[in-house]
Amino acid sequence: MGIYLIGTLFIGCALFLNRKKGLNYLLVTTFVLLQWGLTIHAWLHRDQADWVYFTPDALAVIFLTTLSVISIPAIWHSYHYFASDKEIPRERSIYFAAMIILLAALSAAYLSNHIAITWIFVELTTLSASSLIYHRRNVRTLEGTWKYIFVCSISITLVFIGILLLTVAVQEAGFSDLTYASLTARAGLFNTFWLKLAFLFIFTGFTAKVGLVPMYTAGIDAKDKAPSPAGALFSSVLLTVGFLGIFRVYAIISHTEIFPWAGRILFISGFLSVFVATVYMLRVKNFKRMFAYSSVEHMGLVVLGLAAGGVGYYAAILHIVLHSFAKSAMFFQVGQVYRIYKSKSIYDAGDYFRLNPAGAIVLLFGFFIITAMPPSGMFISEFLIFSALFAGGHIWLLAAVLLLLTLIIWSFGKNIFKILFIKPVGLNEATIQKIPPVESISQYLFLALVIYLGFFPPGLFIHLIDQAIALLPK
Amino acid sequence: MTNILLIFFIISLVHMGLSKRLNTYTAVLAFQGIILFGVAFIELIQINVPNLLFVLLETIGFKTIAIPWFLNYVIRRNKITRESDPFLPDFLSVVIVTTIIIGSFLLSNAIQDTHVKKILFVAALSALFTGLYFIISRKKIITHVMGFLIIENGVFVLSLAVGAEMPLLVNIGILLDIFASVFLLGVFVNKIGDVLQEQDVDQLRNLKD
Amino acid sequence: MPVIILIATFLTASLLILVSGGRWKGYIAMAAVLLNSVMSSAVAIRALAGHTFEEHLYAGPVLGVLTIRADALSAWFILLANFTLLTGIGYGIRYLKPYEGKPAALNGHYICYVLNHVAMLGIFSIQHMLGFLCAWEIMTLTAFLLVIFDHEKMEVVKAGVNFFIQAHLSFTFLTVAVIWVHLHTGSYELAAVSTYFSRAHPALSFLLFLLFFAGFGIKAGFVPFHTWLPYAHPAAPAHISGIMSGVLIKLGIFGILRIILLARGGYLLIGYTILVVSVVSGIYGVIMAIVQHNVKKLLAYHSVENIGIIGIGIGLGCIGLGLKDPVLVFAGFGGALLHTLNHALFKSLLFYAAGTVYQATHTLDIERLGGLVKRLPHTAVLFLVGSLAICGLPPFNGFISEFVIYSGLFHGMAAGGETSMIVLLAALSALALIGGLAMLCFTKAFGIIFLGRERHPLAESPKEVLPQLLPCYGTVALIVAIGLLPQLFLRLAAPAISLFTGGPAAGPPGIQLLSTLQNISICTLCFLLVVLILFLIKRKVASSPAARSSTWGCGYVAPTARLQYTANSFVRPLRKLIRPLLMMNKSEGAIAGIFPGPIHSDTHPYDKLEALLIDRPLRALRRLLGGFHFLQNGSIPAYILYGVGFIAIILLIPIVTDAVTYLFNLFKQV
Amino acid sequence: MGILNFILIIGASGVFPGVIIRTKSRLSGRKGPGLFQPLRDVWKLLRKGAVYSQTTSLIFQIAPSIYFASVLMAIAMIPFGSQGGLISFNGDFVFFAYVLALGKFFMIIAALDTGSSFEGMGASREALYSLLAEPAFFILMGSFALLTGHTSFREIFGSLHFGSSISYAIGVLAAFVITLTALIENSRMPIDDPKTHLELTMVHEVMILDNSGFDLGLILQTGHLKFAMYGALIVNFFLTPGSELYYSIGIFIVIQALFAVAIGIIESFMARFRMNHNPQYIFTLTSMSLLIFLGVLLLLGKIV
Repeated sequence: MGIYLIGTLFIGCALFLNRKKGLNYLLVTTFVLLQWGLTIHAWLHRDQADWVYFTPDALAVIFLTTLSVISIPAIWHSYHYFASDKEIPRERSIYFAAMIILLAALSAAYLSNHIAITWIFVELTTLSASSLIYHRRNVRTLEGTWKYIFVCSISITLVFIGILLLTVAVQEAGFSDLTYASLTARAGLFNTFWLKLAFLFIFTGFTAKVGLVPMYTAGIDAKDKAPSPAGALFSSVLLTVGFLGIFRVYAIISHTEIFPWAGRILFISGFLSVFVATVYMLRVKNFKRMFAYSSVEHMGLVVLGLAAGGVGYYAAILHIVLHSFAKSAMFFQVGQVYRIYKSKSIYDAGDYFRLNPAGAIVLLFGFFIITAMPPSGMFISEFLIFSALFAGGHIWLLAAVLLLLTLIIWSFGKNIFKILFIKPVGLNEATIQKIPPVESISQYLFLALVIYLGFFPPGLFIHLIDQAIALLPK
Repeated sequence: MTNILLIFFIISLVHMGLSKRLNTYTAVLAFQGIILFGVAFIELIQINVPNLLFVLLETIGFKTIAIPWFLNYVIRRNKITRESDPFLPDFLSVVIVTTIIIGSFLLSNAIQDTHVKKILFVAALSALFTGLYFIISRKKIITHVMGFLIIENGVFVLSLAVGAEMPLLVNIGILLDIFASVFLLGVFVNKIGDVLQEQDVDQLRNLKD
Repeated sequence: MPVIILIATFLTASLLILVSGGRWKGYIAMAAVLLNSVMSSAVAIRALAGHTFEEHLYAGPVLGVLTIRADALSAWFILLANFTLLTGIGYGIRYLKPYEGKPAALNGHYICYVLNHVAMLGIFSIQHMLGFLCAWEIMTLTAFLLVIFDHEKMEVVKAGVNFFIQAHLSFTFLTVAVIWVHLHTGSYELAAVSTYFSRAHPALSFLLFLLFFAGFGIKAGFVPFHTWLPYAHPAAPAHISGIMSGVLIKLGIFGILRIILLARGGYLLIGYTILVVSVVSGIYGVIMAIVQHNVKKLLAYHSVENIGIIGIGIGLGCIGLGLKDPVLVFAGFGGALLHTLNHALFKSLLFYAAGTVYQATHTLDIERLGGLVKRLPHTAVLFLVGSLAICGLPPFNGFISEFVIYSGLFHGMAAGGETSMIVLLAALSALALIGGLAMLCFTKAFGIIFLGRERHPLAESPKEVLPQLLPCYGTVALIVAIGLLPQLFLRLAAPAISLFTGGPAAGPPGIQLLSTLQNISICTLCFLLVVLILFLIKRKVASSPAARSSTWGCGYVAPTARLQYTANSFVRPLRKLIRPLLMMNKSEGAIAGIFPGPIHSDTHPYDKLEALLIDRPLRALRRLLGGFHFLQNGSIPAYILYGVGFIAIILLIPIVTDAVTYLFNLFKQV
Repeated sequence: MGILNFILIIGASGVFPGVIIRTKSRLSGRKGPGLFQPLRDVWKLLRKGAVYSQTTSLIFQIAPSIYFASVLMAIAMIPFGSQGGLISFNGDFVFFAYVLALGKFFMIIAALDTGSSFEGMGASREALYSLLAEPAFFILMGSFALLTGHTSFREIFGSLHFGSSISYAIGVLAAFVITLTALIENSRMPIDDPKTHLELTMVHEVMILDNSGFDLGLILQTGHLKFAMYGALIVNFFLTPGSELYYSIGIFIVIQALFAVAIGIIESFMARFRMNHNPQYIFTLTSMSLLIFLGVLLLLGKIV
């Protein structure tokens, strides 16, 4: 772990300092190796504290692996991203430095077993993410960055307040240890008043990362404005870190009598997220933002699953993992679309099927996968979430959610098919750059992976998830 | 002693509420830094030396000197007009700040809890909400940063109030994060200043659906 | 094992299609479909002979072991699907010849076609509900891709999306139903449905049935779930419209029949429900069909009507089950199954013919066509046969199924109690009315399209090619065969029907009905004989050779093609009668001046139910959601406020509720 | 046995139109042509050569024969009291109705085949009226099926027995319904005036403007056959089962004659309805047959 962090720091600085292309990519590759080293290490030393504050437990391992898998194509596509249009060495080096710091911060946040440490690294993700968003230096990205960093800072402060309130509870109970393990173990002893406050603040704070109502707002701009490989990271692994934070606190709460109350909060937030997603899916004409909103919708579903309990826990984690893969694939593809049309507006895009068949097929199947139509693996997770809701007796909620989802799919589909099939007005075919099908391979792999994990999950995977949700009451 | 300091602290909040000028704000922030140092010193007198040094660093070195200076630099660099033009008239804002303070007083009274120190709690909450109020009510971007800083002060006081003792390492991490975030905020204020003429949040309302 | 082969065939076929050259793709796909059909048909025929096919397939830890079972019911539908898909691709290869320039589109199309076939077979045979859902959705998605083949056109994609979303709606209904069943039985097997039905409270099980019915009904196109049909069919290529109308909507029928098989009791209520819905569908469908000017739209609405007729049969059968009257059951389900087959045959035939017309004239607007019988004699014959069949006129197959349903209805009149009596009478008169309306509709369609003089001159003289005609004539052969020898086909369907009656393959009611059909086939044969004799007589008697002259214009000697009676005016009297049911958007220029110039006037029929049940609610919903557009308003203070507000509200809610309850109690004490 | 009935109807069809015409001319104080004049006309036409419009296709030439054949088939199913017609099976009246419809279908498209505006008009009306008349017949038969518990002409009429007053009412109503149906199907007076000279107001006549020679003859003869056929149907209401043959034949002749005379009288004393009133009038058939249905329910004591 230590090696990892220090190594990352070193590589980051090195990247920041020198501008040579070859050297940059060399450093990045070494980082990837480091990342995988960490992952394997985590696999080998499950549940063994490392450097006091880091314990790779089941959930952490799942997310860490997801991260490591996604990081490779992310960097690869960044390479193509730079190759495709003019690259300024300085920007590139900053970009990569920020990216690997982001990845490292995420990994650390996954692994940390101490709530404050999690906080530190989550804050770090905000900072590194902001410089990724600002990569294209213009007014709009500046605005997006500003919003993201500011809203996230506030939200992270809220989380900190929550942690302080939690410590009140802890100290009243006569302890001072803030590791998740001890918190979970002693949850029953804490004063519920403080716990309530703490949970509320922490939850609200983390919604900014997960992209849930109430603080989903800045995340949309971030995903929109960041380069699409970074956008892929934001809408996949950056969400999971927020989810992780919420999940851990929820696990603590679940051993107290305010559990139902917390569940109700999740229900409210989840449903509102789906609702808001619907509102804007029907409205947005910028396809990158559209995907961002679809993430909001999916996170809403995940939280609903978490709140519904029962099989919903399993479904929630499965769903968020699958969503990470599917959505990052979509964002990689969106990058290609943008390269073709030089615009994110649905009105300018169109007839993609002819211009880039390989990519078009990704877009098409990705759409089917994202909207959880069989044979999408997400169908399984959504199905389980729905049955959890049904079993929980939230039938009206389920009906409402299904209605909203139908609306989402409707407008989502309209836009996607517009991009794929309808000829756009005033598109100058001469200027279009050909995109080699090779660049779509990663998406194919990811989509296939989603199906595989959904329908043929390896036993280890299931086992891990079960272990992760073992913290929660059945 | 603590109480007096905290009363000063709260008064400073009120003063911030009614003052118009940005450099007054920075001054007040510095002043708050000193107060916080005092409070922290009194509260944490019994704790070990490294922690003390750390607190000293944080309050004096960081809250009192570094940030105000940095803010002034930003203001000067971007030639930000001195007025903090709020959405609401100052009189109203004073009233609101006062109500916030009273409200937080009542709120913390509502908590029947022996563990937390009430007065600190009051200060913390009022700082928190005042900061939020600043962010919501002021037009200038720089004032948003200031609001954020007030919140941070509030959080600091809160941590004193709950007497949360974090391991040193953690503390440092937190401090660094806050510093970095403030720094980044400042940097971006500069950048915004480069691209936009007058620093108005209404300039930053293009990203919407 | 066959399942593996099916999938293998699909994979190899798609591979070959991808690599092969433009003109071979179609034949490869055809070969694949043929292979799959042969294999599945073999299974199906064995199943009809009484050897139910069954095999188990491990499909991963989530789905577990899939049971693939093909009983007589599945077999019937499998055979139907195979035949239609074969003719479909046989016709389609020629139809898609002009598109050979676009290999990508062709690849997608043919691969989807094969996959669609496989998925359909899966739907008929998979017994695991999750697996069923997957097959169902794969079928839908492929069908959607097939529909939007001609995707340069905006309206095609629009129609595609319409189909897509409604299909997804049906999928959602089914999903909820499956969740429901699984929750109460803990099993994903289809059999679990019946265990639930046998356990649960009648009201609940009826509710569940309604869920299933909604899900399958959307696919089948029962009113009011029919609105996607009139868009999807015109948008799709002719052969796809053919298989959609022939097979795809029958999947809904299959599902409903399956559920009825699994349902335990409560049949009377189910029967009445289905019957009422079907009667409405039948009449509404044909009425809407009459006012259409677009051939394919017209045919699409006729699918709604025929689904209604099938539904009447099913409802009748259910009532029979409720009344424990084997004759009724046999007639009802027998009629339904037969009509399913018949409709698949003549509707696909009609769509193919319409496709040929479109190829020849590049328009589907009836008003612009005319006199095609001289240009496309074969197509005219095909369309005529189709029309006669769809109107249920002897000696064609449509009559047979309708006759079976009729006899069931009459029997039921004699057998049932008051309620059933009145409902059945309603169904009876509805069926009669439908027959009459259909006749009006198809005299119009055939007469205006093929007869008279050409209303608009054709650019190039079209030609009919044998490979395109062959599958059509194959269909015709089957149509006539059923018309002349119905008893054979009813006997073929008997095993499937006996699943419902629960008796032997053809019990006493079956025997009786078979003998009746025997008579009918005799009658039809004599009828044909009489016609033949008359021709001979005519040959003999008509001494002097026939002279040719122009049509008698009642004294007017310079008739032009535009003087002919138009489709619009042909149906005008009826339209006037049923005005309240319709929604005719008429645009007409005003007459101005003493010598008014030419005035253009045209009418666009619009589906009133669609306006009421879909457009309006959707608009309302969008308005509601539109009210929340202020959320993402781009101002940071607002964003911060959301967070703080959220916390505040969550904190305040309990306080407020406490206060309210306190006050409430306070006032209660007073 | 059925063959006799068949022959009787054919024979009646020879005289029937003559009787009508004779009645009408008598009532309008003319002497009128001989009873067999219409038959002679048909015979003459049958031997004449035909003229076909260039617009027309094969449809136009085959339609009349199919029309004729369809009616022949229908006649073959008309029972004769308890003895069935040539053909009889369960639900034969469904076949009866549909085979007639087949003939009509062809006449309609034949009319459209000429591409004339007038004939299209007639075709449209014909289609509309027949579809409006359709349900009535089925409801009627349905009620009788309900009443007797049988589903074929022969059995139904075989087991029809009038006892109570309601049953007589039903019988009369039914006879009336069938009479009206006959008028509509043959497009006689209140619906359509065969003697009119303005094509715009014709229904049946305008459809066959272009037919000539053999075809026209067939069509005319088919009309006559139809009359006789419906007459025979009515006769069946009055044939009490189990009576001797000569007796029934007598009844047959008398009733057919009365039917013809009645039509003659109607035609000479009624004016044709306005075209746009016809639908309402035709629809009354349905309501009447519903009345019959209710009567049957009463009879069976299903409703009290």
